[in-house]
Amino acid sequence: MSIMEYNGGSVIAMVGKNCVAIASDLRLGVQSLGIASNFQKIFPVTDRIFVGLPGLATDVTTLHEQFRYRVNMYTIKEEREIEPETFAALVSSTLYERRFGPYFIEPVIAGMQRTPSGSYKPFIAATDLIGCLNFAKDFVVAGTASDKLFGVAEGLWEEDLGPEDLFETISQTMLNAVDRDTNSGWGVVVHLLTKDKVITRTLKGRMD
Amino acid sequence: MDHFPTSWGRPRTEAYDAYNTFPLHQRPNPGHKDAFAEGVQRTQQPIVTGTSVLGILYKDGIMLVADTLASYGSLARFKSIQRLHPVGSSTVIGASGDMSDFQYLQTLLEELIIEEFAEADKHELGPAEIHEYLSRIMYGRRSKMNPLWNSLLVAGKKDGKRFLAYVDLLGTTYSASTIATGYGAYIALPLLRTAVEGKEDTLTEEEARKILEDAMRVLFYRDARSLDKYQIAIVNDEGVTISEPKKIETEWGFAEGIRGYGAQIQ
Amino acid sequence: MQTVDMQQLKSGEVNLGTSIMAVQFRDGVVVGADSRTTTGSYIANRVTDKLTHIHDRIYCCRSGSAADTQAIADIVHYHLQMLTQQSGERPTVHIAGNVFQKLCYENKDALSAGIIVAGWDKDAGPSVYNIPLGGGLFRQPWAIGGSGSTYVYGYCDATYQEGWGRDETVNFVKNTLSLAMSRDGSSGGVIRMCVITEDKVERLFVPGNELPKFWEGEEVLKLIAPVKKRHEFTDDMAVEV
Amino acid sequence: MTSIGTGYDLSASTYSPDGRIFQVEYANKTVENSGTVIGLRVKDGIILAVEKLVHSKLLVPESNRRILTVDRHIGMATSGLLADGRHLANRARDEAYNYREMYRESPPLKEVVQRLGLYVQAYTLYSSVRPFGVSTIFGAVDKTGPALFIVEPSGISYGYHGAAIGKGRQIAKTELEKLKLAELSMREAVFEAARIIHLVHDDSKEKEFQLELSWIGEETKGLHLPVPKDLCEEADRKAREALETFE
Amino acid sequence: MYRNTYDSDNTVFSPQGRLHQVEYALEAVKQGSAAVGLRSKTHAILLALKRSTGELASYQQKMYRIDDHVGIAIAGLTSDARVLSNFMRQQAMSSRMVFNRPIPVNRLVSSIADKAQVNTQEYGRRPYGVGFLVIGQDKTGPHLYEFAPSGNSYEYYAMSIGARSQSAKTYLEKHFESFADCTLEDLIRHGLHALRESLQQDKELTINNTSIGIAGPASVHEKDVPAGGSFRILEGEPVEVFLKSMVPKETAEAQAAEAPAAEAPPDGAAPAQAGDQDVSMAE
Amino acid sequence: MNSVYSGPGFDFANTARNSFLESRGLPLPKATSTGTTIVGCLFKDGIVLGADTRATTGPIVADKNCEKIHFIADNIRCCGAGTAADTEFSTALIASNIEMHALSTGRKPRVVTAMTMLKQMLFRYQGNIGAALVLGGVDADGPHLFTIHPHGSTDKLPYVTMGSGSLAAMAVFESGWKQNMTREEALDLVTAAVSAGIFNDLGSGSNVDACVITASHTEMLRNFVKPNERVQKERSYKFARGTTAWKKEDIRDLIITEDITVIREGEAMDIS
Repeated sequence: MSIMEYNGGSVIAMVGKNCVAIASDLRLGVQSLGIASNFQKIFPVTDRIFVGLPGLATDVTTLHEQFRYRVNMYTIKEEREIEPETFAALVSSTLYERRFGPYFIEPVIAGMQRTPSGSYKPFIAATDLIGCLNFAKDFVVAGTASDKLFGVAEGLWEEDLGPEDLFETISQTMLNAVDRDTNSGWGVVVHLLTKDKVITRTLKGRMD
Repeated sequence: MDHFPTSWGRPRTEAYDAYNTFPLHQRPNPGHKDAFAEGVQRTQQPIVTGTSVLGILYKDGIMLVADTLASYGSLARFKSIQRLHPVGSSTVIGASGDMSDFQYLQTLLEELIIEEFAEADKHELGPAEIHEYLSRIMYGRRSKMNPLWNSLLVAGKKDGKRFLAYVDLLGTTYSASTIATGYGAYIALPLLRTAVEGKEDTLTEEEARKILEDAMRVLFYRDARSLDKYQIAIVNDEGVTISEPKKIETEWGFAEGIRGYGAQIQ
Repeated sequence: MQTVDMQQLKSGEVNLGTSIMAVQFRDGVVVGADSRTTTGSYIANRVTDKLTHIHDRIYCCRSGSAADTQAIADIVHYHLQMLTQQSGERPTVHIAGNVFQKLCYENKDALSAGIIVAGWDKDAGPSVYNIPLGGGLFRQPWAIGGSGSTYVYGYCDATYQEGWGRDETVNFVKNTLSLAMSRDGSSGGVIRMCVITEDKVERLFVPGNELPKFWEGEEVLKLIAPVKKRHEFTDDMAVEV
Repeated sequence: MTSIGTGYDLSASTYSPDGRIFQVEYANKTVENSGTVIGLRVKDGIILAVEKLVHSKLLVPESNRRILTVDRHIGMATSGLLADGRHLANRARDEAYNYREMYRESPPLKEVVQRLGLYVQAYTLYSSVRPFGVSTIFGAVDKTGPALFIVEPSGISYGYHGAAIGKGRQIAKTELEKLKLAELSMREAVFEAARIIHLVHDDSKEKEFQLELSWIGEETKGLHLPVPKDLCEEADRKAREALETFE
Repeated sequence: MYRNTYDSDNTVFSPQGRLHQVEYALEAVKQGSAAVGLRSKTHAILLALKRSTGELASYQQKMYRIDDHVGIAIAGLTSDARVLSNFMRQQAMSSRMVFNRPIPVNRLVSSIADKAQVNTQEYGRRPYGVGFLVIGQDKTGPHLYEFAPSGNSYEYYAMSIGARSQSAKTYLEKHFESFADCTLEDLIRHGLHALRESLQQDKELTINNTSIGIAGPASVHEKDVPAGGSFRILEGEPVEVFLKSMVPKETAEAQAAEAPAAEAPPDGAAPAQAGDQDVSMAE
Repeated sequence: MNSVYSGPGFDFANTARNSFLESRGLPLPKATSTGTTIVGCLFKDGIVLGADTRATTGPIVADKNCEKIHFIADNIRCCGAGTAADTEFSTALIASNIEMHALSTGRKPRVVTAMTMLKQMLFRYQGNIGAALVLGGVDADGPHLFTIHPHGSTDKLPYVTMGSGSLAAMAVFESGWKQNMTREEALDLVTAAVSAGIFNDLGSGSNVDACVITASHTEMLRNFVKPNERVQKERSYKFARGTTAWKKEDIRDLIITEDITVIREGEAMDIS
């Protein structure tokens, strides 16, 4: 039982055709005891960027505020909204700054990256607890059910999934993975991000 | 076997009296002690050790190679030790790890071969049987928490079938067309695999010899417990032959111009 | 007396292992070293140059932790460059020795470095200083160091004589290092030497396949004769000749 | 044989009034009723030959070997109770093992024979056991060179140039004494041995016999091996011819 | 002569150097019903006459499977047979475990021979009262051995033990040269003929009192025999086809009268000719 | 909240808390490490660097196609093995310092400079920054190739390998390297070496990245060889729409659609 599993929780982000999705469970527990089934782990950063923060609950809130602060400072200095790729670097350096006393969080970033031509390209990334960035073209996972998520996602994901298909794939991945992990579950929320809409759905899953 | 008449009329059990020289009632035999009875014995640690042994299959049979060094920690202490041991006329074993345990294994195997010779019934222990026997010995000792600190390659050819297998101090056994123990598994095996896999039935003796010589040269370059003197054992239809020690030809010319570790140029 | 635990290297740290040597003779000094660095018993670099240039006529031989000795040598090199800039003349070997000692002595709990400093200067002519693990400074006519040195103390004590010329000294260094390299697993590769005299520094190189050969053990004693035919048999006594 | 039926000959631990242990003598009787075994110690090795009586033509010829191997360089052949012979062979192998286990070299024949003598003699001391009904010829080539010994049921053992036990031992002895054994080579000795076995075999008695030969020495690089089939047959044939011309 | 004083203990030699107790033990073997063994180049078989104490009783087991490649037929004290066959099974299993090798049949037989010898030499023990015919296949081909309680063991081409085994032996001695090249079916037929010789006057071989042990490739009449031809015992119904292949007794004598080598084609019920190459299937 | 301005370098604030948690029996989790096979090899007119593309968290493959050849300068690249974040950030830090150094000296950066910066930083942290690097580049005085170990020791060699697959790769180098190789020979040897790591070492896998640096230009050959392509999946596992039941849905439209209603006709805007 490592510190990362103390409170439980898992997050996954997937890329679809001109859309991204990020989903997380809603459980907050203390080792085996379940405390809350509405613990928010995915936070909007901008209209087009979401960050999932599975790991030690106290660090979830601390980091969320830290990122809000640093993104606001960025927005003020740069006079423009931060892009997903830049935000990923921000997350990474924030964590690496604590290299020898790290936050126990494995952040997952999902967003729509503006391209020079003005259109939007899906972007996902994840880092380990000390900020090692991992840009993936298919999906990234984190949290106590990461091993299971890897397995299910590797099987189910395919290229160019439309928004609604991506929603089904990410939901089934999350639901089936958390069923095999005691520390994650108690409800699932999915954020589906296309270039012009954000759909947030709370799934009906097992509550055991 | 306790034949002395003084213990006749004593108890008889199959466990320690193969010749059943005693009648039926039971009497504890003072001599025989079971290792478990003494409780857990200390596990050993290797003192005088041999480094990698490599083995490959080739067209006519199998080939093992091992250098002739027995190290004493970092001291290259004994420099002309034969780590390849013929067993009967169709098997050879190569040993790395503790050399004292290997010498013990050699006597065990010699006794086995003499017993088979004494039977004189045209049944001879081949490589597969020797490997099975060694696996039982190694697993037995490991189970008594007093392992024989070796990893062994057992190789041979019998009735036209080539055999190459591995057994170590835990009793782990494994068979393949290329095997290496110790550092050889990290450094030599990648080379052996590319050179041998898929070509086991076409490699001639010269090609096989060259492959192993290359691997031994690389091991001498990178393994700090190796020596530039090695022996090759071959088992084919004619039987077991162990070569005279051969020297490794090394190449150092490119080192001459190197200066310092960074900025230094003189 | 608590024996010095040579193996203070942290896990994964690159170990110079090493056989290094410096010998003073009439007109200068000869420094020499093997070329093997290891991590565990894997040879990370088989052609290392352990003879590190400190100044025009001062070289040092490094043994122990590669990282520590490189860092120290870099600092001393930098230090003596500054000194030369400021004093306008070449620093003496004695000064170099002391700068080395200061670093090794004051950080003895964090370092594991055995360094031999040798060179020529106009004050003392040729001189050799040995700085073992604790950071003491010892001047010697000849100095040996590194894990290989333990095997050749006897040979050196028996062979060294005063008043040697250049060639005898070079041979003495070459034979000593070759003997050490053949017996110590942490030493090997090639022999690098440097002859430092007033007017020049001459680099010498002995490739690994041309090292002086000593007793290599008889041909492998027929411990167990190869069984060629089914019935060939000889005595099997494990004797090392 | 004054003491037959007088009750003094019922156990190995009983002396007859005239100081004899009859059970040992009876054991020797068993040996005398059994097929002849001879051994020849020659220049470069030793030969063992056995007159193997064939009690049924259903027997598979090569397999029921009477000559056994004790160590790589030691052979033995017994005459008398076959099963007792095998027991002694196993014991001899254990003795050779013990020697090797302690000294890690192969045992000289004298050492094995002495140890076996002690063992056999022990079986002549107690009433709870009977003596071995076998005499055994041991042959080997060890550090001292070729060596030949006989161990009898009483446990005594002597070294020989030529040895013979079993039914035809008397005739065999006289024949062996005629030979200059020291100069014979192993091959010549094979023919001599075959001849003697054929000579001692008395055809009148209905039993048919098979000649079994083994040797140790230069020819076999010091190993105890059966004499090759062709040489065996040649020796057998030559021996038969020699007999025809002889009568 | 002098028999009675020298035949009570197994540790006593008679003046002629004989061990009467051991000889009496051999007699115990003859108390058992007959068992016959034959060997060809490809097969080794056992045939045994089973006895039953009465209509209601079952037939006594005469054959034991020792290992995939070894089987035995016993004659004599069945309890002694159990002790020795268990020891043989343990030896066979240990060879497979230690060397992963089927035990060479000769070594298995020697191991019980040595065991038996000890019982002929020590006071307070009696020799075993059972004899075995052991058949098996190993690297050197099929084998047939006889084990006697005296500690002697021999390898034969054919052999019989137990009650009235002598008459069976004479049949075997007459035909054994031809056994080597026999097919399995011919070999069994010869075996049954030999076994028949050991029958008492009014008795005959039936599927209840005859069991056949086979080591070697399957016969045409056998189904689902593993490839290697491991040892199996045929009893009851499967024996019927072989019994029918027997040549009736009278003609067998007449036949025996002719030159033993050539098998004269018998007339009468059994159409199958012995020794004929392409033997047509018996109905 | 700490002050707005936080100084450069590592922030050790959480160390006390973490050691407390660890003492409570909650061990620290593993950071992503790159088991890795990275190699470098000198040839006639430059150097070739090679690396595999697998990143692992303990036994789990975190990234199947990560980049291990990092940018230091146009003419200098650095492959990293060991703790992924450490290699990432130490090369990024030195890359930025090198750029500053190049700007202040007005010269193309030298490989030795980058090597010294890296070694001194790693030495300062006594091996706690777990970066094992292969640094290569071509500068004013020719091609240079170094290895840098986590404790700060460096080696100057014509062919080098690092990482858990370094033994397999070095075996290929030791049996195939020769002086003055051509560009093609060097590239083939590097590919063979990295492949030896990929196929024999569990910590390395997926594809071979290569990078050829010569005096004139630097060529990054991303996924130069892809020996472990995933085969096309036998079938698609797309779910039927509506498979997943959800309780709540909230849709936020990012495009604000405005319909402007003009209140007063024709009045011009007041411009001053």
